[in-house]
Amino acid sequence: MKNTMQMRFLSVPDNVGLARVAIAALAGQAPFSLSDIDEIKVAVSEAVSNAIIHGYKGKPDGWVELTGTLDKLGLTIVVEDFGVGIADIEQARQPSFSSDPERMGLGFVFMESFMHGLHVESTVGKGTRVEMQRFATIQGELSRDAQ
Amino acid sequence: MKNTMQMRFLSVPDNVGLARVAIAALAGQAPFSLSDIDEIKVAVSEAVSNAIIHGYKGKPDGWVELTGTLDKLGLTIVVEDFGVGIADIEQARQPSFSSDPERMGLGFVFMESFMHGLHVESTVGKGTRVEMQRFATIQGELSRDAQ
Amino acid sequence: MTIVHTIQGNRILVAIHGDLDLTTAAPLREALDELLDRYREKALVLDLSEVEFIDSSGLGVILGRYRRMGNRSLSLVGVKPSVKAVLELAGITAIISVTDAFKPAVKDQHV
Amino acid sequence: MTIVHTIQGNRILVAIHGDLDLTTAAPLREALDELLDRYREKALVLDLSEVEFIDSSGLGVILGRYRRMGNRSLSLVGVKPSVKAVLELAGITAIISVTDAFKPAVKDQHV
Ligand SMILES: Nc1ncnc2c1ncn2[C@@H]1O[C@H](COP(=O)(O)OP(=O)(O)O)[C@@H](O)[C@H]1O
Ligand SMILES: Nc1ncnc2c1ncn2[C@@H]1O[C@H](COP(=O)(O)OP(=O)(O)O)[C@@H](O)[C@H]1O
Repeated sequence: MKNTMQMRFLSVPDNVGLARVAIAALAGQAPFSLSDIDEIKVAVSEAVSNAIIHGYKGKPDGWVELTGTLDKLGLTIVVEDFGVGIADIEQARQPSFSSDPERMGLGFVFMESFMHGLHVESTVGKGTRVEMQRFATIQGELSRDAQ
Repeated sequence: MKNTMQMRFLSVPDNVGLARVAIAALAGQAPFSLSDIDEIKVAVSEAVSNAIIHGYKGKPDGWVELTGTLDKLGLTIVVEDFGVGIADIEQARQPSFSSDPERMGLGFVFMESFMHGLHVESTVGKGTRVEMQRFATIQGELSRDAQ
Repeated sequence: MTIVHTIQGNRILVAIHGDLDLTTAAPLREALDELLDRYREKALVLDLSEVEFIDSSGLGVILGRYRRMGNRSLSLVGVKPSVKAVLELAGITAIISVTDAFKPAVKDQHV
Repeated sequence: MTIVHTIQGNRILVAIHGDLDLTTAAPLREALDELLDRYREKALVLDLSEVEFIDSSGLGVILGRYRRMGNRSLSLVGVKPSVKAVLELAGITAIISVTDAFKPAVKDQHV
């Protein structure tokens, strides 16, 4: 079940959907349920949307990098942009905080709720890197392990 | 409609499906019909399968690179591996030629039939690069162009 | 995404087909605002039975319409489990009426 | 991919669900060969109505079974247009009986 996919694409809104299907196909190789995969898709969608809207302020010529790694624990996803960066990460992660009055400030909340670990690094003027993990549920392996 | 996606993944069979859904999602951003997209998926599937089976001889630790570029003409796909390479490309492209008695030798035939252009470069011991194009059909633009 | 609207008495029924995300947020917002402006007295019902995916960009459009509508009623029908999970996490089910996709058939009861 | 087989008189009906490609070629080949060995006299019918995708790796499995079966009959039913296009390009429709997915309803004719 070990697998790695690395992807980069331009910061255009259509690529949010592209990122979702790629991660869903990768997650489909591991023992995730369909509803697990639905939740993982929301988290990826939020991180990639943030890179496009906030990181590159909607300009379509930035690169967004997406990495998905499967191992026996589950799936690790990294979304990275080389845009404006975040000055105050703690504030940015607060529920309902958004620098854009039109938006809801729920992106980081969704990433946190739907994944099992969220780590954000950012440097103003350099870019932002979001790493998220989702553990796979493996059942009924105990007796075999015990032999 | 200009867009670019670059992807790399390990040479495991499951990633053939991953490559297909990613390219299908990209192609879905351009004016391709569903049956166009079905044909594009077959071509990608053949090229990525070849990289895994032939390029890396089934070993799961090679990198396969997949690039998709949309422009106003259509979609260009590049599949590259860094495996054994092809000694005689002309022979390899013949219908029914396969170095593997279990296989049908139809991969290149499908790529050629389902795409509008196929270009293969390879160096023995270095790897193989397959470039394919599919033109989008744009209708009813004539009168506007004529103004 | 495709949007089909039907006027039914005092409500505007809008059937949405496709994912509600960053790509579709702007066209959806425009289409709904145009309808809300054209039919100034009517309630809005969004039929989400052909929506498989929603994220915070899509939610933002729905919540934005809710705020804009003041005391006109907004409701969501045909909501799939994957969409419901997102609505619930955002607390939207507490303020907007939400009807699930496949309601179990209720047998006729002869009381 | 999932495979469900049913014995119907002198034929083995195998319903396949999923994409037929490099990933599924080996397990499909093994499952079909096991059935062909177990029921040595029966014909094989592959129901592809739940197969959306096939490439040359998947085709190779079907053609390989055809060769292996000698004069036992092999046929494909429920073939979708996307799968049919690939079968036709490979010339398989000339040697194996193929029935399409949605056949137009034929009206009863009282001759
Ligand atoms: N990739 C990024 N680059 C720059 N700023 C970001 C990025 N991601 C998030 N932010 C900042 O964090 C804030 C909160 O993000 P989020 O919780 O996703 O809500 P929203 O996208 O609705 O604003 C954003 O408004 C933005 O200011
Ligand atoms: N990426 C590759 N690396 C090395 N050899 C290749 C590659 N792609 C194709 N070939 C060679 O070309 C032959 C023909 O390929 P193809 O037409 O796809 O048929 P098949 O995959 O059924 O053998 C293969 O059998 C192999 O010898």
